[in-house]
Amino acid sequence: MTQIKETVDIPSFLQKKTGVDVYQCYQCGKCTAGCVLAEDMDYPPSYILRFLQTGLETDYKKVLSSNTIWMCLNCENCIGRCPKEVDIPVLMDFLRQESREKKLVSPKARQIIAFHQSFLDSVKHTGRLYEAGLVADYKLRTKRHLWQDMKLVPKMLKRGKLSFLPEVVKDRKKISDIFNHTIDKKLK
Amino acid sequence: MKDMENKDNNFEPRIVAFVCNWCTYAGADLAGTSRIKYAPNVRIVRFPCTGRIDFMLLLKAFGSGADGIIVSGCHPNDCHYTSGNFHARRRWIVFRNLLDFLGIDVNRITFSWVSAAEGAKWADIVNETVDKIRKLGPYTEYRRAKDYTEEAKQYE
Amino acid sequence: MEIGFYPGCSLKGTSREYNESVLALAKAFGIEIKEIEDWNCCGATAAHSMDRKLSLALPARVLALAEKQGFHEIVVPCASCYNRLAVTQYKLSEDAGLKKDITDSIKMPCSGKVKILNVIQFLDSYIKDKIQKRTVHPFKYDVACYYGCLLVRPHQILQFDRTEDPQSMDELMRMVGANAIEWGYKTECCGAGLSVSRTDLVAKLSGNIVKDAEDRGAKAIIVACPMCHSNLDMRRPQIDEYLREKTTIPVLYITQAIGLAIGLSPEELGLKRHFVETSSIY
Amino acid sequence: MSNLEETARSLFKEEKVNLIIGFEEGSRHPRPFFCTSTDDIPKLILDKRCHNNTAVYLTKKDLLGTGLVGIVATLRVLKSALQLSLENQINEGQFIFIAGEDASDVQVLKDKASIQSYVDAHPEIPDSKVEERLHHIESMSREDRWAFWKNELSKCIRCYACRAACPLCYCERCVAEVNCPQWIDPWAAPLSNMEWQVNRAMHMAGRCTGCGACYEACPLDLPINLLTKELSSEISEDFGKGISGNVLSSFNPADKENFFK
Amino acid sequence: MSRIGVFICHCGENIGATVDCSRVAEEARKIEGVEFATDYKYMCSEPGQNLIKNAIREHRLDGVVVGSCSPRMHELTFRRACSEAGLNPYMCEIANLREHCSWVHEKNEATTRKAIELVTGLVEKVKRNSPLTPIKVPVIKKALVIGGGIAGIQAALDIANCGQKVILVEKSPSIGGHMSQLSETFPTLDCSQCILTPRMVEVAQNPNITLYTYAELEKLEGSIGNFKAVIRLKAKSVNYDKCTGCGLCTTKCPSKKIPSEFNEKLGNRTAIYIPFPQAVPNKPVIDREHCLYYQKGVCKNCSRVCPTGAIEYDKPDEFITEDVGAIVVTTGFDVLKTDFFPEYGYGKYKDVINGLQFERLASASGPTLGEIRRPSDGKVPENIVFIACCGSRDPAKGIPYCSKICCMYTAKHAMLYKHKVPGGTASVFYMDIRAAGKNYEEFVRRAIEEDHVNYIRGRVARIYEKNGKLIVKGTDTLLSARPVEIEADMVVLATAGVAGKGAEELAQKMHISYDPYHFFSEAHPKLRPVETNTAGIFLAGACQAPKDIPETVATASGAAAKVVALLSQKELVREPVIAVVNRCAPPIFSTCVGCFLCQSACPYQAIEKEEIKDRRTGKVIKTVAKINPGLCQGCGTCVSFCRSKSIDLQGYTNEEMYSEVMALLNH
Repeated sequence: MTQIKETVDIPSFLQKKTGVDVYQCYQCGKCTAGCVLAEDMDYPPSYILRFLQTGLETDYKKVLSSNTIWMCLNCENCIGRCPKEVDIPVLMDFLRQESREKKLVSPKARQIIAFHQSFLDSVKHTGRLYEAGLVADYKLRTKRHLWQDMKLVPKMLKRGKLSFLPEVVKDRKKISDIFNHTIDKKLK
Repeated sequence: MKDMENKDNNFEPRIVAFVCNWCTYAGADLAGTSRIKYAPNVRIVRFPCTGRIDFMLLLKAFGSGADGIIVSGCHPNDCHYTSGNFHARRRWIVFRNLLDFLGIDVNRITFSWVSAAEGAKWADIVNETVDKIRKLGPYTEYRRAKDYTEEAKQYE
Repeated sequence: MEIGFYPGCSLKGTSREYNESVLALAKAFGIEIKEIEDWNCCGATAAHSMDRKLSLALPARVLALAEKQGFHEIVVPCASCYNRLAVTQYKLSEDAGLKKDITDSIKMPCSGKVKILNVIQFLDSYIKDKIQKRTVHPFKYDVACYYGCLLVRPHQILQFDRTEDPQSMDELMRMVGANAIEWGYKTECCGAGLSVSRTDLVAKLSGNIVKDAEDRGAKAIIVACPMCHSNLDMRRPQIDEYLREKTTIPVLYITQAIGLAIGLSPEELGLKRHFVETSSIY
Repeated sequence: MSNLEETARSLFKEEKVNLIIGFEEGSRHPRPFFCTSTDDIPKLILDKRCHNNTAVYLTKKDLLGTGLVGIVATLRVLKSALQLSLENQINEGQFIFIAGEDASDVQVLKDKASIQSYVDAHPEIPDSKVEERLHHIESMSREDRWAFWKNELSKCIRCYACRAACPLCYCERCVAEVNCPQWIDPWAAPLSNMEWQVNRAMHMAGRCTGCGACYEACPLDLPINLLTKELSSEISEDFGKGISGNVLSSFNPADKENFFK
Repeated sequence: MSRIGVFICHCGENIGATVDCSRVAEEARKIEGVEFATDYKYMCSEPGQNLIKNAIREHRLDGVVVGSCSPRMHELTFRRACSEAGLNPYMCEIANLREHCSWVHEKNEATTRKAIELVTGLVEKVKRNSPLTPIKVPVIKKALVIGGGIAGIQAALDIANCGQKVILVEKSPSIGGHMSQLSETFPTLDCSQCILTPRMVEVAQNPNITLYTYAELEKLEGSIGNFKAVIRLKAKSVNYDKCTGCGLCTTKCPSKKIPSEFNEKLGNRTAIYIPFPQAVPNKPVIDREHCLYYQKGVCKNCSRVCPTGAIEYDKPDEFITEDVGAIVVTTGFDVLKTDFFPEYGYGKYKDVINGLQFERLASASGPTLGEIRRPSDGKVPENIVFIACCGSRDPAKGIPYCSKICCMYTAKHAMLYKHKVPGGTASVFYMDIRAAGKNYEEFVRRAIEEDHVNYIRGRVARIYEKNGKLIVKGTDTLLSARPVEIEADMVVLATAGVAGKGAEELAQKMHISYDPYHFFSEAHPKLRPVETNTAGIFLAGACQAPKDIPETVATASGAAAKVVALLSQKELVREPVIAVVNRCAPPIFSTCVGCFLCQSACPYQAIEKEEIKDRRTGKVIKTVAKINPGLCQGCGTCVSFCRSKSIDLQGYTNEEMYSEVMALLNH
């Protein structure tokens, strides 16, 4: 049973933060219809929009703790076709941050985040992505089907697709500065 | 009504209302037929449309003893002449800027949209305006500027 | 005049062949392209999934470098990098406050004047007009041109081709003698960034793409994005597992296809590096 | 690119103009000069000091005679001319404009389009002094503003020099002369003076080109140009930049205001 | 020195109980120029009116102020009384002492003072009022109807049947419009042509109607009662007086592969053609773009076979001028073509068609003789999908408004399909079902309940073709937005209804206003739905906004009634409350300086230019504004805009209003 609106006006909060007006959505479902991962999401995109429209804290929590926001590939199919031009990808980006800051990340999404973190760490330290390192690092973070991708490694090496040594940016200080200035600032 | 000018203690504001025939005048009629009581300080002047209201009439009214003015017509898009009130709105936006820049007290002019169905709103508009003007007092400041002798008076 | 070159991380690693084929083509057509010095990763999906500012700062640095090194134009073969760079440039031009914020964090000015070319735009503006003359081994196959998401969307920012049923790749492929087929998955996502973390989903999404192409008798899938490539090529075992059938259709970068057509060798185009056997088309 | 003198000559010769309105040296400043024959051409000058808005003569039919007329046109003259043609007061083919800011470099403009593009190509530098005064007055309290203007305008002697100097005050019967009803008391008094200025400003709303001729003409140096200037800036603020010409006789359903109840 | 009479009405207790009426009269008597003042219980009663009349005669009053109820109540009554007593009615003003005074204030001094002031104000106004005579405009007893669809047909017939002459102009070779293309009509499913064609024939036979097909409005001048319309008669290349409509020419025309407009390009026609069998007039025209003779100078088959020698190859367009008193615009609407929709294949899939095309497929007179066969291979679709809101309610790519008729015709289409292909399955993707209308909801329910049409709530993301099937990717938002994929044989898009081509241009020709989507705007959305802002020009049908047939016919009859009312008068009598531009002695002639900025201030395009010429030489002295009394509605916006105060509004002149205000305050 939904209770009356809480004081926090979630729609206007979102509009302020992202410039996206969720009230624009009239629930035609076109985004969902075109979303390649709709079936695999906890809630398909149009559903997420509805949750956000109710303005209820409880629904907002549902959204932030759903795997949807992490599944979203930002393939932009939805916004490309939305008759009301509701920018779901931008919304998703913001919801992901919210979900991490509010510590509501869906357990189902842990591996995805783990991957993103491994990725960014690699970039943070070398300025570029060191794929071999990335995969290894990620596997260790998640301890999941270690072997699935490990099987790839030799093949990749054989085809010269993996280098043993990471490519490195000269001005590494600059890169870590950028991180401190942005993502790490928040997390500290 | 002239006598009220100076003894501000029981000051009765003099309000002139410039209204359009189709919405606000009819709205005021409705206030009447529904017997909604409001302050008797207002005198309604009937125009075909807010588009017809000359800005000079407002200045002249102030100059000749009005302490407050109401300008009211059809809501946007409801104009009997489709766009008279849009033209009026523009005119008032510009005019109000000018008056304010000159230091003429724009708070003494109430602009409003009152439809033929808004008898109650009309009564409120009048009452609010009367109260507001009662607080502001008579607009002698403006009338004193009428001629130099009046000018001199304030220094006596 | 020299064109700046931003390979991006994948072209240095998993999709080396893309790098090779781009450079090979440039060489063959005598176009000078020079790698942007000390470039960094654009942050890809990871960055903007995790932090908006970071996702703008990283590409911003690349753009700033390009400017500093005096490039007016840069070619960005990786669709993902291209998308990130273009979007960043747009966002900064839209919002002065944001621009200041970002340039502060990278400690470099970034006027946003550099022209960013994706591989198709690069081919269109430097090679297209010569292509037919140079074609020696017409690429006489039915091909399915796969654009993916990042090349054409978001349209209001990239302003490249049309979002639904794009044509630019098809057109190029026709010029080298191929028959670009009508098919259903031109712009459906392959799973992109979830390649490692949710291989199961990638198998499914890429699976549908591979299947549709094969069902329609395409002899090759033509791509312009390393992520699409690695998902359609490297992930083929998982794909076959998902489809419960053995698919054999090779996945070529458009640069490789054109390369073959103008007579470059499979080796210099890195065709040997693929996981799915490519010999069927040369 | 050519100089004033030879342009003037060719106008007399090629174009058969029988009058060129320009400037000549005056006792203190350059002053308007009606050049009617080639012999007078040497008297013609043009430089930064020529700031009378001679567009005011464009609507004075009795001065112009019937034939083709040339006019040495500074930016302000051209702007006024554009507004005048918008208001059907002058027509193409009636005047030839010798546009420029200095005698050494002038160009001939004949049609509205070329004048427009010339004006667009020469954006005006906002007069910082005027801006300052505006902000100063805006920052005053309402009462102080009233006191300020009442004091300023109480000096007005109603000579109507402001009206005479303004190219856009071309009415054959000015509202100030209308006597039934007597909108504006004809005698000079703070209030009637103010009423006159209010009318002037309102009538200029959206039309004023900001040349400041009214101010320059005022024998008492009353800052009446600020009134029109203020309105112009408010107008572009409220109704969007670029909007001009007939602001008060047009509208936009989306016009924004915050004071209607 | 004026002689005003003041009459204060008690209105029984209504005014009398609150306002001291006798004192008001008494005070009024003191006002300079007031000759006579009195109060009375009921002024509007017979004796009350007589009191006024007698006073006017006895005291030779030249102005009257009645203090009574609102002028909106009895102004007319009292003004009539005055004129009966020989006083110009516009010399009578009403002070509103009831609605604006006694009913809204308490009984006290202030209230009575207010009453006195209101009266004083109007006394001063009346002193300055001038006698006005109603404006008379002669009316030409003939109407012009533009557009020969069902709206135009209905309007023309209604007007003609009231005995008025009508000119009906249609741009295509036959009247009938979109309705003639329809198969069956909702919600009754009766055959469209069966109900329409008799009307078309009626038009052809009605002696009061002159029909111009293949013709367009070229130019329009004048104003209400006196329009001058120039009409372009496009060259038909066939002499209709000689032509018998035998149709032999059409059978012999070699260019047979021209996509037929009538069949929405699903069928072909010849270059010389009659658009459809029941066409009115049932005679051919030559489409010069496709005729071999005009393109290559060869052939001439038609003239060779024509038994009456009716073919006229080198006849140019003709122009005729018609004087009319009123105009009805019924130019209808268009629908978006399928190539408007990117995600649905940019129109490249033959079997994705729009609603109007489906009508042709379902129509017994259509290219498939009423069998539902898909365009690509003529196969009967077993699985058909209908998509509502294609372009409608789509601000991003289409238009934001609702096209209103799609919900109903989609239900109809699905139903027709199920009736014609009993085994087949029909699905409808929709967002909302808008079935407000007599028997509409029932109709839609029937489609669902009896014909088992599968309604799915959700928009379709995209359509692509795979081995001969159209894959439709949609979603079911009612099942937690579950994705739905349908392999369809044919897809019908309910494409948006938009304004007809050239609507904007036509509106500008006629000076009528139109909305951002180029639909024509009515004078008042609620109270004047079939009138435009330009007096004498009326609207009907889908040129205002998408409309269904019942609504279209209703507006058409409405417009016709308005026209007949107008034409039934010998001359138009209009309130003299209109603006006038002053005229004065030479050399000024008028204080108007002709800046014409007022033109844009006028909502009715009533301000024209007038050249004042020298009597002898005839050369123009000056050009000044002139207000067309036929068009001016008396809002007075131009008056308060005019800088030189050269325009004034009769009945509300500057002087009158000024004096009223001054009097109110200085009393």
